Amino acid sequence: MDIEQYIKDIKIKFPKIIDAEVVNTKRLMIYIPKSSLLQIAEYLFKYLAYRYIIVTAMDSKEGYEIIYHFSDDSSGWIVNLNVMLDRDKPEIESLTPVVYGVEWIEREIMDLLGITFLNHPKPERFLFAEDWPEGKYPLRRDYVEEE
Amino acid sequence: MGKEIFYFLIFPGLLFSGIVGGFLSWFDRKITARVQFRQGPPLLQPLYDFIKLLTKETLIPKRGSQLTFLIAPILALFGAVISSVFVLLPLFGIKTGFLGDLIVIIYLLNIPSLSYMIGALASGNPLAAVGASREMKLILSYEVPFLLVLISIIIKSEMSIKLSEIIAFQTANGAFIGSISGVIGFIVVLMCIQAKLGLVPFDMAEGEGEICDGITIEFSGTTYALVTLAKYIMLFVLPALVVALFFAGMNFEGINILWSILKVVLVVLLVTLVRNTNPRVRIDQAMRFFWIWMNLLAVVSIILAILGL
Amino acid sequence: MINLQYLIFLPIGIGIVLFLIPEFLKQVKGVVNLLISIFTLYTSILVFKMSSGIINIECFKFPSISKYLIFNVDSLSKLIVLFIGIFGFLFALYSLSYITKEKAITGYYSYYLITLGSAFGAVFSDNLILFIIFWGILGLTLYMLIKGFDEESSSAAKKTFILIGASDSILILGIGILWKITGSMNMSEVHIATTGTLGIIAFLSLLVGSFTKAGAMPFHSWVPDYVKKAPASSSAYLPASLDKLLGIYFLIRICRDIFQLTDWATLMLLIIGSVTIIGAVMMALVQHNYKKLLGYHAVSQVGYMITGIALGSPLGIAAGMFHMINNALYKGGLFLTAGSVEKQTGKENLDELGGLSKMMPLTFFAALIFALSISGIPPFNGFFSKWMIYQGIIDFGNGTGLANKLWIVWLTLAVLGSALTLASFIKLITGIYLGRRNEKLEKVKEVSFLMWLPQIVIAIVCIGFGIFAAKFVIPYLIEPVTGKLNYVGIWQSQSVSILILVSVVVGFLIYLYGNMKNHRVSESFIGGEKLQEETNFSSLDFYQTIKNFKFLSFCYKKAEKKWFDIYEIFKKIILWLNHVFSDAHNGFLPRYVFWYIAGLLILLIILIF
Amino acid sequence: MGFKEKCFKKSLWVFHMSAGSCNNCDIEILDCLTPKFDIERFGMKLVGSIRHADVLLVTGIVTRKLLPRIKEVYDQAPKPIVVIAIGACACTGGMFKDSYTFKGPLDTVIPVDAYVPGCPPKPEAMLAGVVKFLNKK
Amino acid sequence: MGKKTLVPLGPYHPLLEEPEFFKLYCDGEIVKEVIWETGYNHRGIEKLCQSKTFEQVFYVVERICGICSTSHPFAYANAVESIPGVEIPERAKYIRSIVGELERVHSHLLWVGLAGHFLGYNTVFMWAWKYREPVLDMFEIITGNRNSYAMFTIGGVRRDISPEQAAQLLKVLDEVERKTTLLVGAVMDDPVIHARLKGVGILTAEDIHDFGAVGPTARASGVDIDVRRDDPYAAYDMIDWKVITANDGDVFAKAEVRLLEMYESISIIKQCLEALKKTEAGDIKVKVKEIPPGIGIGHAEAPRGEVFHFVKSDGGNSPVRHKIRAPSFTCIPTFRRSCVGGTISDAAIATAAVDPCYCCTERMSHVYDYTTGKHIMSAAELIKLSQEKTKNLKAKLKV
Repeated sequence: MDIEQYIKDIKIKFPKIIDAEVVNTKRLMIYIPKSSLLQIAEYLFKYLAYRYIIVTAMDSKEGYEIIYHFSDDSSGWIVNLNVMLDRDKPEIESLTPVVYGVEWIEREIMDLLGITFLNHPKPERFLFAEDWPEGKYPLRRDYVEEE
Repeated sequence: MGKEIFYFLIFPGLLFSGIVGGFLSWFDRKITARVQFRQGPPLLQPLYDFIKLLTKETLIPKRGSQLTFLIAPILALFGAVISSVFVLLPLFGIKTGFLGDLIVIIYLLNIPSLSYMIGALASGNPLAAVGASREMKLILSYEVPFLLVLISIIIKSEMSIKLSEIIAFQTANGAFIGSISGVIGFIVVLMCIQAKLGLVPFDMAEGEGEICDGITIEFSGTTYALVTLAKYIMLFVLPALVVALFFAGMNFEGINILWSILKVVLVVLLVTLVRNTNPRVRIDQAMRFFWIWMNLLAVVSIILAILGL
Repeated sequence: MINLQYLIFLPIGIGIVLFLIPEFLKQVKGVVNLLISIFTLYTSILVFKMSSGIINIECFKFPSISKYLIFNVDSLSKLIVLFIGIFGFLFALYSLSYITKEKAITGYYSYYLITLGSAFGAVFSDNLILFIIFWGILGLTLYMLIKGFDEESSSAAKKTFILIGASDSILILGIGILWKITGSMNMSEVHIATTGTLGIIAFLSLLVGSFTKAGAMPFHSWVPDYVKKAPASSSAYLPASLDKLLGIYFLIRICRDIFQLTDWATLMLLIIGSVTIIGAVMMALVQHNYKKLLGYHAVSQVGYMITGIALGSPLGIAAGMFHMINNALYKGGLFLTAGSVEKQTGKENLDELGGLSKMMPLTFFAALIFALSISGIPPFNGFFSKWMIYQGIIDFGNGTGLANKLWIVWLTLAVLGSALTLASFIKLITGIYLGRRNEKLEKVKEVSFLMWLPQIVIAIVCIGFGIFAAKFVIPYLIEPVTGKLNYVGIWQSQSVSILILVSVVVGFLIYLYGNMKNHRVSESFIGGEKLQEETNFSSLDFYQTIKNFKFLSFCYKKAEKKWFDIYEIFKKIILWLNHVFSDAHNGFLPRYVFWYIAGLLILLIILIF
Repeated sequence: MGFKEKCFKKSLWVFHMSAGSCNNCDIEILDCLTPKFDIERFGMKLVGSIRHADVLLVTGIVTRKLLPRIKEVYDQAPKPIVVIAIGACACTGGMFKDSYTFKGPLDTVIPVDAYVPGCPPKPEAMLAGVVKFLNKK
Repeated sequence: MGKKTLVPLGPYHPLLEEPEFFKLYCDGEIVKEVIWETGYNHRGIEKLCQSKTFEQVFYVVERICGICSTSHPFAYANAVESIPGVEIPERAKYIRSIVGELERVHSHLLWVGLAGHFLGYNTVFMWAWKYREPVLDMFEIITGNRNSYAMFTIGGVRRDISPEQAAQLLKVLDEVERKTTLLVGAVMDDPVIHARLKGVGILTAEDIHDFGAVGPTARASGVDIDVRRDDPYAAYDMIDWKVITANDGDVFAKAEVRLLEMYESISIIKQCLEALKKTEAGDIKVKVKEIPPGIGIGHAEAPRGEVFHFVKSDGGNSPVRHKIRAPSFTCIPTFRRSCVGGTISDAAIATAAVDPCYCCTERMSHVYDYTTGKHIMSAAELIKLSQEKTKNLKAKLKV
């Protein structure tokens, strides 16, 4: 996989891409705005038939960061889509209509980080017990243990 | 009446067949362990299990019919014991007026299964209900081949439906296992008693990995002790019935005692081996197996029996 | 012979008088009904003790009528009458509190009494014309005893009426041919073989009459529809008990007295019997409505009786008769329990019920006994009669005919039918009484004394008939009809019943010895999850696996489309014919004149030749 | 020691319950059944329903979601029942004791009769634990 | 009636080692819909791990799952070592591969046994687990523990394999290979097993892509993926081996893939042992002073499929964010396609067919930290602590 060419191509195809960089050996990170997530993900997952791996969400200094990991198994490259969310209004379109398998991890992120996924088919509690208090998200930096 | 009660409670009923059944259950477990390169339980294990269960606390399900739940194990025990009496009396050659014919025995042998079902359904547990429905479907499937084999036996013994006469006929003319139809019938009956005993591959009513012991899931303590005892007895009665039907019964003169015991042990051994070399099948597969293949074999056995083979 | 007149004409007369009493005095009517039925019960016992013989009742004024009033009091009719009397009384008792305002059918008690009288009349009549009159009245009252309040029930009533009516007309045809062959209208004087075209047609026509009344396949289809819609007391009264008694009574008359069965007739009867057993019970297995389920069983059990009677041996006929009596007992009882459940809960489907055993213990006890009886579980009465039938079949196998050679088939199907019956009753008992208790049904109460008493009485009779069958019941009731019986096998119901008691005692002793004192009530174990309310394996789903088999699912689909329903088949044919003949109508006079003349010509040709 | 107690000790039926474990202890419990260890020698066997159990082997930390379920299952068990905490997690909470879903250790939830520590304890250790407990009793 | 009945499977169910809850909505025996309730095993490691150093995280991820207790450290090592770009010594690479493949053998044998157990075929269960014992013993010899090995460290491995151990290992492998052949013959040719497993729980390649399923689950459906080949790590590009695939996608194909993979693993270990002789003993570790800021993404092929670790470092002592994706997380959801339409019995084995590991699925350790660490106890200390506590309790309870 000629990575220079690849980055060039994808930037032409999706002009909204903010940046794309090789972060490590065989790891590509593409920074995208949240509005173009569905298109790019569909392109990667459906057109290029990349394998969906997982979604990582974290509470970083700039805001809530969500990274969608896709794998190109023919070359061993892992392509990551990085979306930065506003800390005040953590909302993003759900990827479930495109990638069926995302449903669970999105629910988990909802539980752990309190990010809202719009149009999620089943936005219910996933991991936590029934008596877990509402509005407590253990992965947020401002989380404090109860008691 | 006293004689009947003696037959029922002491010999060859509750006490005797319970002890022998317990022994056979130990034998079954020991052979299983041996097949699996293990050592297996000690000889008195069935007794320990039984006594322990007797002394445990009994839990009664909240959302079911409690009296029915408690009576069901007793009826199961009754079914097992009464069929043991009717099978063993002719088998041991005890001459008495207290008898039942083959049709009666078929019906009595179903009483334990029926009682488990009613008990399971009375418990109100959904998994038990799944188990009970499977048990019922299993009865539907093995009933016909079992009956067909019995019919072939009836034909071979010249239309006699009394066990003692069938044994006498065999003693005079050679055991039925010696003929082709006998061998085929024996195979069918072996499968049927496997299903009747609820052992792998036909243990879907209890399917531990699927429905947590299914039909017996709610029995605990004393109730489960009775269920266990009924199972021990069934493990003796059914092989004994097979011995009576195919191996010319038992004979208690001199060295023949050894042979007589060996016959029962052999049937139990076969049952155990089948159990240990097969996975559990699905209920629809089991039904298809009995409805098509076993019935076919049984019909072949009947035809051969009519032809005198 | 005053008893006979009382038995037959008193109920009919009182029934007609009851029409005059206004409907709102329902309780008065009920009490009158009960009194009359007690009287008829008493009289029928008197009749049972009477000596047998042909009785011609003199009607003073009209000698021409008197010649038709010929009654045959023999051991068979006496037995049937005794049981009609018993059931008439028990169901009258039950009706008293069951038939309330919302269940009201106009003139319920009038029809009840007319039915009772006609049933006595039909059983005693020796003259075939008299017989067909009573028989016809029974068909009519059957129709009147269903409440036609909505479309479904009206269509069920219509279906019943048409099927019964059509079969009655075929019956009249048969009687006519019989008269043509023998020149006699009295049953006791007729005895011919089922040979020759006319003889066969007569035999078949009479069979159709008896089969439709009893509800054997393929004339069964009115039974399930009827019982689904009719009040339970009507269902218990007619399709479950009286119609069975009458239909099978007539079948015995046909097979034993009027005709002499040849080989093919036996074979045919056995095939019909077996098909009825299996076909109906397979349908029962997948029903959702418990009354309809019972209706299919009412059909299925007829198969056993037909099988027994077709065997022709004393043992077979005795078995058929005993099964008829037993069936009338437990099936009537089952309908009563179903009626009680329906009255107390208002639910008709199995999946809406569950766990009623706690709230309705007496009804549950009775229903359990009936269910075990009908499934042929020793030591109840159903087992004894089935056991007799099996023995009859094995004995029958010694014969030489084609039907005899196929004894294995009949035996296997009969036993399979019994297992399937057990399966569907497990479903019924679970669906209504056992299983998980439905929260909505917590407030359900046991039915009133007048309603549970008949159930319990019948249940105790079921147990008693099972235990003392060989010792008392068969010798006193059945053997006068058939002669002494020789059993092939052995079944000691009394000793075994005592042993059941012994084992229950021993069982409770074991419970006492064990840790039963420390029992504890706990939620059922479903893996620790707190979902007790939601988790429930509905009894409806029990036999889905069976339904999923390819061949069977094909049959069930066809059955759902009513392929096996003779009424629907004929309806379709007639509609099709209508369609064909509608072309003949164009509204012009010459065309009609032409048809008219053509018809006359054809008639003329037929008459000439 | 009466005969009844002897029977109880000779016929221990084991129900295995995981309270949020890492699978290691669970697998090692299953390992006890296998030819190398063969607990059936001592009359023990693994049962599928809590109603038949005499011994409750609990592994893992007690997670928040499982807490009510564990109590429920313990309540449904016929008494007397021996509860044995298997592994460091069940005994103390192990390295997960600071987790926000940790509600244990087990002995704060249900009464525990014996502890078999280790991460995971070897099958031999489990057998030794059970046997030692029974001998003391 | 259209009303479906709920048959509960779990949370405490003999089918499941871990607490898990399947709601099977059934029409008779036929499963119409499955709903999975989860989170029972969720232990939320991140709060507890706030103060773990990069080195200590190894022991945490090891306890994500007891069965794949090498795979997670493997992927974590790949991720962490990629941040500074450390090249570990060749000998360490081989040792890592040996441990990884040995684990695959034991895990697959374990699955075969459990599958037999679920099918009621206890003989297979006993046999498979009997043959698995020598493998566990080998682990004990090589690493010091039967299950949680603590073998890996940043920049290499912690223990060397001596020539004697290697010889012993070879002997055990020969034995296991022989016994496996026996087992494969017994399992693969049994008509009843065929009847029970073939055509059950079928997953198409499309389903696999939709869910992102990996490992034997994917390979059994003809999806030819294997991280060891696609993105080689450790010693996998230095030896000769092939990826096993099957096309049917049913439970039987999954069993077949697993059984055949065992042979491959054994062959890989043998080659590694051969290669070990050529490298210098003791050269098993390079020193890694600190982890610079950056993102490390590592994956490794566990017995159940690809394990994925995402590590973000800010140059401190601990990861800022550590995201773990266990293979089961994408494999388990496939029951939505594989169980529906089958019977309850099929559902039991179809869910077991992906070799689900609920611990892995729910662990989802999220490790992030800005502050540097306080002292964390090691596993050995934990054991000591628990023993002490037991002693105390015993004293208190006077037993």
